[in-house]
Amino acid sequence: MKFYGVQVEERREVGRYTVLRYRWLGAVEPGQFVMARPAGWPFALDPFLGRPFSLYDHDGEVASLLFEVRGRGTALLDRAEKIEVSAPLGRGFRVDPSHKAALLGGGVGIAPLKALGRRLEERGVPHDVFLGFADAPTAGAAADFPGAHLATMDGSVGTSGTVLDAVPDLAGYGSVYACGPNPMLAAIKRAVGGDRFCQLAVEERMGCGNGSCNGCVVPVRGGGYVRSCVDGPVFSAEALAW
Amino acid sequence: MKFYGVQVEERREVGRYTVLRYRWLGAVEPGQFVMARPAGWPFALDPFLGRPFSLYDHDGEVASLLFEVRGRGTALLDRAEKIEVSAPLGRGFRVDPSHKAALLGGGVGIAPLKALGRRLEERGVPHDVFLGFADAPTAGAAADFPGAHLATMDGSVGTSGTVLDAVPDLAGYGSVYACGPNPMLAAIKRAVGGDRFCQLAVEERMGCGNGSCNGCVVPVRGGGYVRSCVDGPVFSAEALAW
Amino acid sequence: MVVRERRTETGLAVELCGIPLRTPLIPASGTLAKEALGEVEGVYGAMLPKTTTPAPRVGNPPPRVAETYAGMVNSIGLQNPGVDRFLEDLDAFDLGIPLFVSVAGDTVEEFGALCERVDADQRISAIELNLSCPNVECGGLTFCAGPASVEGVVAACRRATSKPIFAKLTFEGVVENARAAEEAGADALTVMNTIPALTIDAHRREMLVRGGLSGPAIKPVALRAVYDVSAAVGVPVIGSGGVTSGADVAEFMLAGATAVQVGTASFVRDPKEILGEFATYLDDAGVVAADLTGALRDK
Amino acid sequence: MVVRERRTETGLAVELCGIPLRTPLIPASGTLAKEALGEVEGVYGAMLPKTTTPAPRVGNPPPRVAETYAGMVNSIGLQNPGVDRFLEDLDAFDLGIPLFVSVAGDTVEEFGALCERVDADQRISAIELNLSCPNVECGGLTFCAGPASVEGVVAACRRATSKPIFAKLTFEGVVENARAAEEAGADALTVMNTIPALTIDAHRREMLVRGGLSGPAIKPVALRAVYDVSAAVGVPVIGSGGVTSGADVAEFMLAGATAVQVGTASFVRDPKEILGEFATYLDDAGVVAADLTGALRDK
Ligand SMILES: Cc1cc2nc3c(=O)[nH]c(=O)nc-3n(C[C@H](O)[C@H](O)[C@H](O)COP(=O)(O)OP(=O)(O)OC[C@H]3O[C@@H](n4cnc5c(N)ncnc54)[C@H](O)[C@@H]3O)c2cc1C
Ligand SMILES: Cc1cc2nc3c(=O)[nH]c(=O)nc-3n(C[C@H](O)[C@H](O)[C@H](O)COP(=O)(O)OP(=O)(O)OC[C@H]3O[C@@H](n4cnc5c(N)ncnc54)[C@H](O)[C@@H]3O)c2cc1C
Ligand SMILES: Cc1cc2nc3c(=O)[nH]c(=O)nc-3n(C[C@H](O)[C@H](O)[C@H](O)COP(=O)(O)O)c2cc1C
Ligand SMILES: Cc1cc2nc3c(=O)[nH]c(=O)nc-3n(C[C@H](O)[C@H](O)[C@H](O)COP(=O)(O)O)c2cc1C
Ligand code: FES
Ligand code: FES
Repeated sequence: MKFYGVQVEERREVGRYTVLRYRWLGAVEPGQFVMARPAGWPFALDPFLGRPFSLYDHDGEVASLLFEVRGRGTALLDRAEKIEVSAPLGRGFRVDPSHKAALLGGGVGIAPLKALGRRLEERGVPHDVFLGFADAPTAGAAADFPGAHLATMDGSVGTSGTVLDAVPDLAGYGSVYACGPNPMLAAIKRAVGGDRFCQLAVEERMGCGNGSCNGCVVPVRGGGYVRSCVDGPVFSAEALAW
Repeated sequence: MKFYGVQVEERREVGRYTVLRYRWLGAVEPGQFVMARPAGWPFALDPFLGRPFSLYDHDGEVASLLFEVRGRGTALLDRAEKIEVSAPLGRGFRVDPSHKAALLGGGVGIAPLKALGRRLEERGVPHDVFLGFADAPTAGAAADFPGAHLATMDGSVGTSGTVLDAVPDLAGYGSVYACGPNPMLAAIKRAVGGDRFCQLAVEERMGCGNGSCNGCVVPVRGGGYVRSCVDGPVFSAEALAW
Repeated sequence: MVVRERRTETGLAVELCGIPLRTPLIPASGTLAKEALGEVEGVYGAMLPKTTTPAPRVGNPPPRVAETYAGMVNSIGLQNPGVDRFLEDLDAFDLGIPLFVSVAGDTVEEFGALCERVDADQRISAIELNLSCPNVECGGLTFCAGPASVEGVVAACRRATSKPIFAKLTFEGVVENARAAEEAGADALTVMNTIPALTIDAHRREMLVRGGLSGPAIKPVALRAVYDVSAAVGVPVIGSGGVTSGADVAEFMLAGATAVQVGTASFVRDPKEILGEFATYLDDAGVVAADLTGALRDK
Repeated sequence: MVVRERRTETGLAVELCGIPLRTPLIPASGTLAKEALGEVEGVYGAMLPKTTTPAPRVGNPPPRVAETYAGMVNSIGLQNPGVDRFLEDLDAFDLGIPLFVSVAGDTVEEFGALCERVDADQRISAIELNLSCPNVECGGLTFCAGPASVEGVVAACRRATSKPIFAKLTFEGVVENARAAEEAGADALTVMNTIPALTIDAHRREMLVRGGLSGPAIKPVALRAVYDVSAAVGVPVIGSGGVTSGADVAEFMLAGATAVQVGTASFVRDPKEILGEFATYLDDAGVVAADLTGALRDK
């Protein structure tokens, strides 16, 4: 996997999350991700593996990542002035131009929804954004999503409960796009049912990001596993076996 | 081993070597060394082991290291803005107040001679400094040693040959202090002979720096090995078995 | 780039069991997907896809990979479509360089049958026997633990094919197993596979991945195994384990390897950089790759 | 500092073979010199100096240590003044905590004699048998390779002393050797020692150090060994191999360890930090150290 050394142009915090901006020319599809880590010399040993992050935003010149500090990898990335990123990877969201869309994000799963929202704007597809968080501090990230409807598990902000509880009338949306923890995605798939256009962005642990290690698999209907880094990370809900 | 995180106050290049300055309060003996590496979080994995470096200079508030970039450890240290250093370690030079002294340094072995020279000044001990280098570029480090006599292997600067060749009359010195590669130290020991005060600072590969690993040993007269990090790095010439 | 220079191109070439390799680098089995072939153009001297088995294998449930200090632990479970489908799709791995395949069976018979099957395929120049995958219990450590079973498998494969056979060994008892494999007719030995390992998530108090450790962390262990094995056998040794830089490639060859496999490092670096560093090393040292093999002992 | 708090002090305590330890941490044999004892005040639950042998050993010529990716390879060669002198100087290691000693012989008889010798010494609460030093060929892998020799040595030591015996095992065949040691009467098992490894200086084209790999690099391998051994035997397991952080300590205990040794990490970190991180982990998790042992499997 080829990593490109880039300078962190800007670092800001939104809610409990960090947003890093870096120069990146070239096309990016909403829902695509990059492998990222702090820069090493001439290669990085700490952390050893890149970490997958959705491309949060991209204006054709500057890309950004939004992430939560979880372990060593994100902690080091959060401190870095120079980082290494792969080119955009994976299959992003397919867009259904013909129905009103609901965008559902849980926790850091909100990341891919920003670029997707813009894409829907461009295509003139009406859509609403629903974001679920653990509590008020993390919900602060909603500041980046004006007009979004919120839910928090502790009820401190917006609807009390999961992101699904924040959606008044799910049936009113012809297409659904979601990203978040697997249990949340499974719940959304159940709620949406099999008949509607529904795209889910999964977050599996990854090794390589380019299909080589078979580490990032998700179970698919009909049995077996597929690699979420090349066949995903965005899947049609009906393709997944959960 | 306890490492202290310190900011690199100043980085400069002298000849082919790098000099890093950092705040360090507390006593330092000429010939003592520190284990150093670039800062990690919360611990460093790359490089994993600290690297031993003589304390080049110390004014009671700011200490400095002079080093040559050899491999990964020094390459990373050379790039670092924040480094981790141990407290000063090992036994430094014992000073012979009663004889005129010759200070001999080879390559990065010049490092401990600066603090030693100052110490001799303070004690009013007359001394001359002789420095040996591979070639003119490395010999540029002599700029930090005004009045020093030089030798280069390629003859491009000063006397042609080893540092010993730069000493017109070794017999004229009642005490000799030297630091450099083992072969150079062995040659100096032979040249000085057994009858005079002669202190040699050795540079063995180290693991821990505090006596725990038994990795840094030098052979001693009477057989066996001693640890250069706690019983050295400065030894009386006659104590060494080479 | 350095590797483009004519002189270096030549300097990089080695020969393995009579097969000329443009460079001594080979992708370690299971670490290079066809989707990633575009990234490795010009890097490898031979191609080696993931191990195939008689029947399709869905592999182990996730999580399958976890990072460790300077390495990773994987438990893929030999996910593969089975040998029939594998051979149908094999053309995707045709980069105009020698093509090796890796096979694994659960029994001596299966190994033999796989080799017979592959023997008929003209596209394939050599067969690597995966005797050591630590996360397939049957085909792994238990089944292929000792010299006896290694000898049994290799002998059966020897009877089944005239193509060169590489026996890929695990670290435990590697020297004894190497001698047994040579005895039984292996043409080369791949040393070594991952080391059995385990990762735990302390905060969730749950096991993450029980599988094999790979990456820079295991390099010194693999280097020792290559050195000891190449001192004990006459057949060529293919080094594998933690190769991450051009200097690492040189170290494995100095230790006795004729060719070197790059696995985990290709997940975190552009393999072109590794070849570039190795080519620069050769230029600086003024030697050609073929001269390095075992040069440590000759010193 | 956290470890000073009364609650945590209590929470850190464990019991090993009836010996109460203030903390589950023990210095790994050969990694803590008396000169460095000042740095570790309050960290360890027991003291464990470097292995001693019947006669003095000068050890191997330098270079003896080399850094590797996230680890190091050492070939010290059991340098020590011999058991007589060792016992004379032992008071230097009296920190008012239980004192363990590590012994190694080249033969079964030597091991037995060493234990008999140590048995008489009231200062010593337990004996660790170094069955696995990979760089003393005779006392190392070759001699102590299989279950038979492990059983022989442990049985002889069992006859020679009534003090608790810890059999320190190497990674190869660790489960079989663990069962053999338990059979022969070992009171606990230390899992594991360094892994045989080699380092080479590619630029000088020379071998640097042929010895044992230690440090974070080997942690997942040691964790696997501790997990498998503690599942196979009834006696307590002492974890050793790459413990570098408080989370690492927790992982080893979750995997089944009753106590955990810190070796190489103490060269590159202040061990107080490791204990502090572990104490914080316990506070956050709301558990005491003793509850962690094997808690992974109980889940
Ligand atoms: C396609 C994809 C896109 C992603 N996009 C984002 C994003 O935009 N922003 C963001 O903050 N995170 C995102 N993630 C998750 C992110 O990769 C993990 O949070 C990160 O790898 C954690 O690294 P770490 O070293 O800090 O944590 P580790 O030390 O590796 O683990 C710490 C904790 O994080 C959990 N974790 C580790 N890896 C993952 C993972 N892949 N998915 C979920 N949990 C994990 C572990 O279970 C553990 O509990 C994405 C993951 C994938 C696969
Ligand atoms: C007490 C002591 C004081 C020292 N003072 C200084 C100093 O003031 N300035 C300075 O530049 N260097 C000094 N050294 C040497 C310095 O420690 C090494 O150059 C450094 O460790 C190399 O680290 P590296 O990772 O860059 O090289 P590595 O990748 O570790 O090795 C690269 C090359 O450096 C050589 N090397 C590695 N370690 C040593 C060593 N300990 N001694 C000699 N050669 C070595 C290796 O043989 C190899 O060829 C001192 C060493 C000791 C023991
Ligand atoms: C994700 C992954 C999958 C692997 N799959 C296989 C395989 O299918 N067959 C095989 O023989 N070895 C397999 N290996 C082992 C590698 O081929 C290689 O021998 C090992 O990883 C050590 O080399 P490395 O440190 O360069 O990765 C796999 C390794 C990894 C990391
Ligand atoms: C420099 C060094 C010296 C060692 N000496 C001994 C020894 O004398 N006896 C012994 O049983 N183990 C010895 N070991 C092994 C350690 O006790 C420990 O089991 C091993 O290093 C793995 O743990 P670690 O990764 O925490 O270091 C030594 C290890 C190192 C690094
Ligand atoms: S992360 Fe390696 S295959 Fe997807
Ligand atoms: S460096 Fe460890 S004993 Fe000297």
